[in-house]
Amino acid sequence: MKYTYDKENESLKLELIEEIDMNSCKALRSIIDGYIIKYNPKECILDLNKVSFMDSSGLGLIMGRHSLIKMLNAKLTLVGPNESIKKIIKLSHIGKEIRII
Amino acid sequence: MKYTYDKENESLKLELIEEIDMNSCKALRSIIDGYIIKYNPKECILDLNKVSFMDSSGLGLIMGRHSLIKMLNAKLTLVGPNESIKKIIKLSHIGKEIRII
Amino acid sequence: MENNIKIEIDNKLCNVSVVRVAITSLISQKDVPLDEITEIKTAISEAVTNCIEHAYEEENQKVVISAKLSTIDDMDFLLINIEDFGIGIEDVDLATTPGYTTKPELEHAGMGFTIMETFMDEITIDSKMGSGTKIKLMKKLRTRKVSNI
Amino acid sequence: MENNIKIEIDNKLCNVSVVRVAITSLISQKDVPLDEITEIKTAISEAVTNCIEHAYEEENQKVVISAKLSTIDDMDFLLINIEDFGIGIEDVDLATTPGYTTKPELEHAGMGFTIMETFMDEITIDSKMGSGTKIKLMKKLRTRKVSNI
Ligand SMILES: Nc1ncnc2c1ncn2[C@@H]1O[C@H](COP(=O)(O)OP(=O)(O)O)[C@@H](O)[C@H]1O
Ligand SMILES: Nc1ncnc2c1ncn2[C@@H]1O[C@H](COP(=O)(O)OP(=O)(O)O)[C@@H](O)[C@H]1O
Repeated sequence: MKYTYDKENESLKLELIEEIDMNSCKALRSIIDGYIIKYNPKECILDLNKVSFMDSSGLGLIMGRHSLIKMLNAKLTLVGPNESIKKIIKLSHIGKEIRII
Repeated sequence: MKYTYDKENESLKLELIEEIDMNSCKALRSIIDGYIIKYNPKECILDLNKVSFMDSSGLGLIMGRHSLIKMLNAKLTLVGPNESIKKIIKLSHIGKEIRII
Repeated sequence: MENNIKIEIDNKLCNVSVVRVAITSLISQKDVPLDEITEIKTAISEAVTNCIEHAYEEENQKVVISAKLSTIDDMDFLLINIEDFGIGIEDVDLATTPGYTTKPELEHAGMGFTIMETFMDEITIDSKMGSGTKIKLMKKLRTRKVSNI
Repeated sequence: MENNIKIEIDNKLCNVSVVRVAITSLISQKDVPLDEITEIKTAISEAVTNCIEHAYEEENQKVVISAKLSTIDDMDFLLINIEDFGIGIEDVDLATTPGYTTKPELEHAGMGFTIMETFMDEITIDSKMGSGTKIKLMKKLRTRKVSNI
């Protein structure tokens, strides 16, 4: 996973790739949390531009990170979800709580 | 199928793409023969650079075009087969009769 | 005209993507728009993942997916059955409530059925406690027709 | 450790690529070199195409492919059975002769069995006139092992 930490803005950007399903989620979860805990950023940006497929397990992944990030008084931003992923996110309540660009 | 006809050398180049199996062969065969019959070239070049997969049906396709081209007193050249395709061609007797670049 | 495919997998999460690529390859025989393919893949992914995550306690159990692509009067339909032989669903109404999940600790979003309903035209759930669950999904494909002009 | 997948297809040539992608997806669970994946795909393509081209006269007949990926003592093996319930092969020795084909008019190269033998480690042909043909293919995978250094 590519990551960029912007010191000035205290923002951490993580670039997810390929398919997010229940199988890949388990590994993704601990890697993402590892970065968040290491940098304790004010903002965490999940870049979904390269994610071609995501099902509801990805929703669970995002919701879980959202909870963690809220506890750390930071905010979560999603960048570049494709149309089907956008639809899925909007189906759930986090669609209203998270900034999507 | 992309094709280029070089008038000066009377050579016809056909660029095959993607997967060559028994399913795609049936259409490929008549298109290739259509070009050959239209241009009646001295040399026919089959460009395999973009072919990621070919099984023995492709071998049948090449053998069939080889016979047609021989009858027309022209020659057949294969360009850019990947390693597995090269292996397949070499297994058959046309491996010795056709120029492979 | 119809075309049938049946896939039987072991209940391992790594096999969900095998099912996805196979069904994608099947649908690609028709000229279906990419976003529709993605949505169908997502619905199937939900149903198969559910069988693996919820139906069984043990390994080496089976999930069976059968797909039928059929053309009736110039319209293309995709019918998919996803079946397990596991514990079954006690309360289907509750299970299909958006956000309801029995595995929140594993970060399940509880949105599987909601996504299947949203992305497919029809869903039927047939479940018996102790003997398994069968999900039927149906979608009329937005096949691009070759115009004759 | 093992993983099993079974695919049942209608005898249509367009389904051969469905089988290829599914088996490729299965093998990709192991870190197998691309050229080896291509060779396995080719061998399977030959066997499945044969069932569709030679076994049946009628449509709506079945071809069954089952694949087992198994790890024994750190070695990975792929076992694939391809089975039809068609006419069977009269003379297996003749059929496996390089260049022999009963369909030269359809530009069959007669190299299917030769390619299966070349690209796999083992092939077994089990055919009975009137009841069908079962091909077993085996390959030890050149899996890249994660080094511990
Ligand atoms: N095949 C199944 N076998 C048994 N229980 C199931 C099955 N599919 C779904 N369920 C039950 O229905 C609930 C809701 O399913 P779903 O909407 O897909 O959400 P999730 O999978 O995220 O929990 C699951 O938490 C589970 O309790
Ligand atoms: N599944 C099958 N059922 C019946 N006959 C078969 C089957 N597979 C192969 N054969 C016979 O064996 C011959 C040789 O097969 P093969 O080496 O694959 O060459 P090809 O398919 O190009 O003819 C075929 O032409 C056919 O007569």
